[in-house]
Amino acid sequence: MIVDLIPDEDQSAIEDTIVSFLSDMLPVERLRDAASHGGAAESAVWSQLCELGLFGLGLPEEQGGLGLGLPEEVLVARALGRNLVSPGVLAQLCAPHLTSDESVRDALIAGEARAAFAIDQAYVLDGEGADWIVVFGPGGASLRARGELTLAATHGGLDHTMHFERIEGGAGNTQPALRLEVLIAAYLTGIAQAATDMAVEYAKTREQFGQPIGAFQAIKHSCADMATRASAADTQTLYAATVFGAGEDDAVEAAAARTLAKRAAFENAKANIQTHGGMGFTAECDAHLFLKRAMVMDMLGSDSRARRAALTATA
Amino acid sequence: MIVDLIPDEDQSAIEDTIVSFLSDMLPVERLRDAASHGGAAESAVWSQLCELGLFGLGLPEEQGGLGLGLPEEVLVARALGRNLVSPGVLAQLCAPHLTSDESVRDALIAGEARAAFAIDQAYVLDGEGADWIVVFGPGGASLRARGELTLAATHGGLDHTMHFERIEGGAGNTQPALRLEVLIAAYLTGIAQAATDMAVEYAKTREQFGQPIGAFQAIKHSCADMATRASAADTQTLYAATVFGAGEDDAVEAAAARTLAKRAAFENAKANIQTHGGMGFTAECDAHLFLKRAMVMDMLGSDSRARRAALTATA
Amino acid sequence: MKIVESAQLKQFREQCRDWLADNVPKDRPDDGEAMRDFDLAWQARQFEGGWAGINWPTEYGGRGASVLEQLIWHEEYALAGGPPSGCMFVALSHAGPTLIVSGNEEQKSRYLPTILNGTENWCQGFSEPGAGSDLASLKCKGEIDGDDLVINGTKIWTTYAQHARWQELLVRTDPGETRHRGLTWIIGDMQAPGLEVRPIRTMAGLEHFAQCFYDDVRIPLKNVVGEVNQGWKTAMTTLGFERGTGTVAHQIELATRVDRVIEAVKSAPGGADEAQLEMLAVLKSEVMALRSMTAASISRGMHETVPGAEGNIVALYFGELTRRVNAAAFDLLGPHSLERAGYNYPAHFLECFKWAIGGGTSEIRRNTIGERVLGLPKGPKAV
Amino acid sequence: MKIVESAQLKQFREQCRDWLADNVPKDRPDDGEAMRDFDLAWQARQFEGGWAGINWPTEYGGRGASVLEQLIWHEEYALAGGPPSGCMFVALSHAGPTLIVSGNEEQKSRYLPTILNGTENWCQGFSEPGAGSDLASLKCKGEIDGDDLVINGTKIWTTYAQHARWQELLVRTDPGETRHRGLTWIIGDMQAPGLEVRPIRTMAGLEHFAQCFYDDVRIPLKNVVGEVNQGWKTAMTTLGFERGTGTVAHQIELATRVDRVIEAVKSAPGGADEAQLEMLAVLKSEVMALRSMTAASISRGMHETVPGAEGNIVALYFGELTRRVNAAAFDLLGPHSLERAGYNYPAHFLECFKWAIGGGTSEIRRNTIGERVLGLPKGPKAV
Repeated sequence: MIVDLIPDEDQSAIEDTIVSFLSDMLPVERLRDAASHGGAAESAVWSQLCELGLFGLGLPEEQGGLGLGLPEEVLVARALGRNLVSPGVLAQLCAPHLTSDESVRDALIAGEARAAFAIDQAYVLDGEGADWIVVFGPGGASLRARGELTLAATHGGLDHTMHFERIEGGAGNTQPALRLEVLIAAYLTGIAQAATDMAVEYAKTREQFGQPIGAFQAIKHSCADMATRASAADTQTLYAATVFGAGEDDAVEAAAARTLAKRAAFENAKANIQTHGGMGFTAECDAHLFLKRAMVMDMLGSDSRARRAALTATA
Repeated sequence: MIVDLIPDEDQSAIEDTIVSFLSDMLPVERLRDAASHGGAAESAVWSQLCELGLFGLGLPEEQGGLGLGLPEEVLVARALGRNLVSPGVLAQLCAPHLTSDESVRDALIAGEARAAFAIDQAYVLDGEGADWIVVFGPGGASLRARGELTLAATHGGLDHTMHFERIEGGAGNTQPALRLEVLIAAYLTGIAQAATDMAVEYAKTREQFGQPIGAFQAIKHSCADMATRASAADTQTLYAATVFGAGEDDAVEAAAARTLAKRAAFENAKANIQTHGGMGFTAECDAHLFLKRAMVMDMLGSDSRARRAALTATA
Repeated sequence: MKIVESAQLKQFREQCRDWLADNVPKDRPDDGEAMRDFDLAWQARQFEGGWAGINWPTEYGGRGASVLEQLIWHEEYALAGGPPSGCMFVALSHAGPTLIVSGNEEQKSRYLPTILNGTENWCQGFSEPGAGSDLASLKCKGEIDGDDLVINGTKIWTTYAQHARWQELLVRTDPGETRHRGLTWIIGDMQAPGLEVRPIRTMAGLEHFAQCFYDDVRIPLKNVVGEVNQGWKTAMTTLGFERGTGTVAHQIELATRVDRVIEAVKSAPGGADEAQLEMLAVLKSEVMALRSMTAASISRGMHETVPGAEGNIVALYFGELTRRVNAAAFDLLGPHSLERAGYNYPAHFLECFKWAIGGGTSEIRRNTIGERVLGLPKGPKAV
Repeated sequence: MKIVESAQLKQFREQCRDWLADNVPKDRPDDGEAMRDFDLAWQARQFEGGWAGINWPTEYGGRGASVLEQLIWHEEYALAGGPPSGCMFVALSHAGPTLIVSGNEEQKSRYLPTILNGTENWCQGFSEPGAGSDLASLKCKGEIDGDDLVINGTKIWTTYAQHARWQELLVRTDPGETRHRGLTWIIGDMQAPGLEVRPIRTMAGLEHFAQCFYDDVRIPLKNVVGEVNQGWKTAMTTLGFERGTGTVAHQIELATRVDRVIEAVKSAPGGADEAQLEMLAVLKSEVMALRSMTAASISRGMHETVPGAEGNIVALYFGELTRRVNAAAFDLLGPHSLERAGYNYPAHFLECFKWAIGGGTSEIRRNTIGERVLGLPKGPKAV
């Protein structure tokens, strides 16, 4: 299938708007302050976020959406990943697709009702104040009222900038979640890109042995590999989004996007820490935030076994 | 278990003898001449090879051997691998361990009867003139008279310096072949080491951009990784040989040695080709011989599934 | 980001598919004169069918296809099992385009038609021993003597030189200059006296490369393309011509190979091994990424006039991936893949190393990505 | 190549095992003063038991164990779940050995006993901001003023500085010299006025490092170990002391972790996934290789007097492997490993990054292996 993978003017405008908003209101640096953790920074700008009109982006106009599609949502999800925005915002983007109840959908699109993600039978992420939880199970995802779930407090998780609540019980009835898979891949791709940018920037400015460390092949080639991994994940995610629902095998396209995005996010986050040397190992440096977030977000949705089955089913 | 992994004086003497013999009589360069292929070069010096007394090295004196053990055999196998000696010579080292028939054993130790390897249900390697074939099967290995087997000619195989005959049928009764596994690991380790040495030597002498290419981190770090992989494979193979039969789990030790030696041989052979750039891609350069030989030798004995089972059985 | 296959393009696709189904030749010889004859005959047949020079402007006899049409052509070509352009590759993808951009009218009318109709093929003469990936350190010398340039020196890694009629030759004409300066791009005559071509056997056992030795080889000055001592500029102009559509065939072939191994592993006696399937699932996602990266590269080509250095990312990815795919095929298919019979896995595996070595090693590509895509400093300086 | 565990060594092993079984303390705090107190108390207990300074000569109060005995001790220590030496590490493994080799009698008698009995601990003061892996570019300054050296500057990545009593401090005393010349090794007093210690929080959330700021900190010249301006020589003498036995504990801990994950994967509901087992089989073979490499390194130590640069190979291998093992543990154990409860996988995974960064990054180690083990040229020069 012949596709044009370059965003058109309208798509670029949407991306520019969200990128610029996040850069102003939710820069990664906000997470140095514990008061911004657990989705608090996002809650503080919630009304402005809603005004951007993100949450109905991919829904048909007759359902109260903007009538656009997964490509536009993917550009948003990627931007959210780049800025390590609370997964609740991504959940809010996904949630309206998971309900046929008009009033619930309208409330989610308007941002009057709040959504959050849960990792299958494990944790609700940044779920304080959420009304609806996107719960994954083997068959896909479903939207559950927070009140229906049994939740318990925890001592926190790997990513200390997120709020973890333990969840008992499973997903209930689920519906196919391939769209969510592509969006999670986009978020992970954003992490991979941001980690690359951060490493490249540091490699240009940090000097050792009398020159920028980026002049050394060990660092230069590591950066080149980061860019290559990010490019593979990104183009595949954009491709999957662009052909979504148009007759290609969405399950295979989504599984490829997730597989590549996971690896790009993990490897690039690690390489970014390594590029920063000792600094990268400290809590003061933002490098570790990308690794932690990637590891948590990858627990959402499909696991490697499911993706393997999809990728080797149709050969 | 506390071991000393440095060869003692006697062991060093054995190793020095075989290394020096191979360096004089069977240097890798011999394979540039097709007349040396298929074990022909080895046949030409067979009587001198036999005089070195290699083939009874690890057998008890009452069985006509020298009463030494697997450590000494491993040093020999590693040297054979370094010089890409025909697998028939390694088979000759293994074969006496696989028979309880005294006259067969004596003939093999003396080199009056010749042995060769067969890949399970596939090919006999350099088997022209062999009397006995070491045939692998799922349960281990067995020694079969060449005349018992149904063999067919082929158009040659991946490694053009070897002679391939297709073999029909399976291994018959087998006996445990853990000793052979360690020896194959040693041969592969020899390949990994020789490929490292060749790459390092080239990196010191070949100039580009006005300096030896080994000054560049891309090449330098690749060489460091080659040395590290070879070291891991080598020390594990020596360890497995040293503790063999002394109460450790030989199956696990051998599987680890094979797993590491395979990877070291493959990756180092590829890196050696890459280090040589365009030259490495030509038939004139010996670099490719190490890759081809590694790929063929790795088909002998256990496969990754069997090794996986061993390595994860006892945790 | 949208699907762009229009009704018109669909019709073009049908047209390609039909013609290819009827015309694609089978059983290309692996090597030698027979291979050259096969490649030229196939070019002639494409010329007769109106498909020659798919990306060449119509004014020079090409098909003048749009980028999307080129992409469709290459996709259908690969799916139909079309053979590699082989001995015609340099003429079609590099020498011809260079002449179109930088040649004078006489050169264009002399050399372009015989490329398209498959009567004359070309080889490249850029790399030299010792220069390797460092093209700017070329030493092969050209001295002006009357109306001729007299060539002395050697060129190496010349693909199919022993089968070529002409050569795009880059020589140093100003010995006082270094690096990119003082080079001249000239149309070399492979039948000129004083030129000796020695084939190079690759580790796969094939003679796809050669070394050329020039001993007072005289080439008329009218064969200079562009200006004397401005050869680097001439060589660089071709870069904008290739839109990445040419790699589609390699990408589809690689994807097909992964699918074939998946099938083989799944039908193995004793059942599929999940560990092998996992390795293949990752490779499958990577060949899909290669397809998407190629699509993105072509998309960029539709929006930009001069391609950036991003092409190095796709080239690096392909060079490393093809080796992994072929190595995995070996590992997973077991001993029978060792034999040089049927689908010749040994030759395919060994040949594929060229993608991470030829035309810039993976190491050089990583340098280029670091410096030209990411803006990292050159270097390092002495320590 | 032989098994060397004699009856005598077996007896020694029993002795270690018995004492450790009765004495190893549990539940070491992760951080803070409580951790320091725990580490010193454990040192004191080992002193009382006659096990302090296992590798120190008996004339300085150590156990004076042979290399093989040290190895056995560390093996049994790890198998008994002995805690890391933690706040005592620098004193036992670096500062003490340096004093033994290069200190004068007064220094030895003052500082060695309080290390062994666990009353005083040390930290290191080598690395500086901006110097990173480039130790020879140190800038922290020491000026002679009467009987004192006056220190100004800063040191970073000082493990447990906030908990230490003394510091091995390397300062530049000859400002006219560069690189390895003009440095002095001095016993720093962590209670001296003008010294400020700021803890550094790592990405695992722990404060195991600190930065030290020196503002006219006066240290008496009698604290200089070796000679003024010969500090590099003093620092280098310690290298020969460590025989690689100290890493045995890390290696055994890593092997145990792999076994634990294998068990977990095999007992997963729905059965073990062969792809996961394959990944673990490879990791298992790698931790076994780490054991064998350590054994080889110790074997070399029994035959050679000064260790070569080969130690960098083991260090590189360990640094990369520990990260892979911990990452795999995460990936394979599923969501519940995310929580900071029970066995704190998050903290363990994140802390393990230090092995590929601290004390020489993997990149620096590859340089060293290339140059000092393989003999490749330094460089590259400017291009």
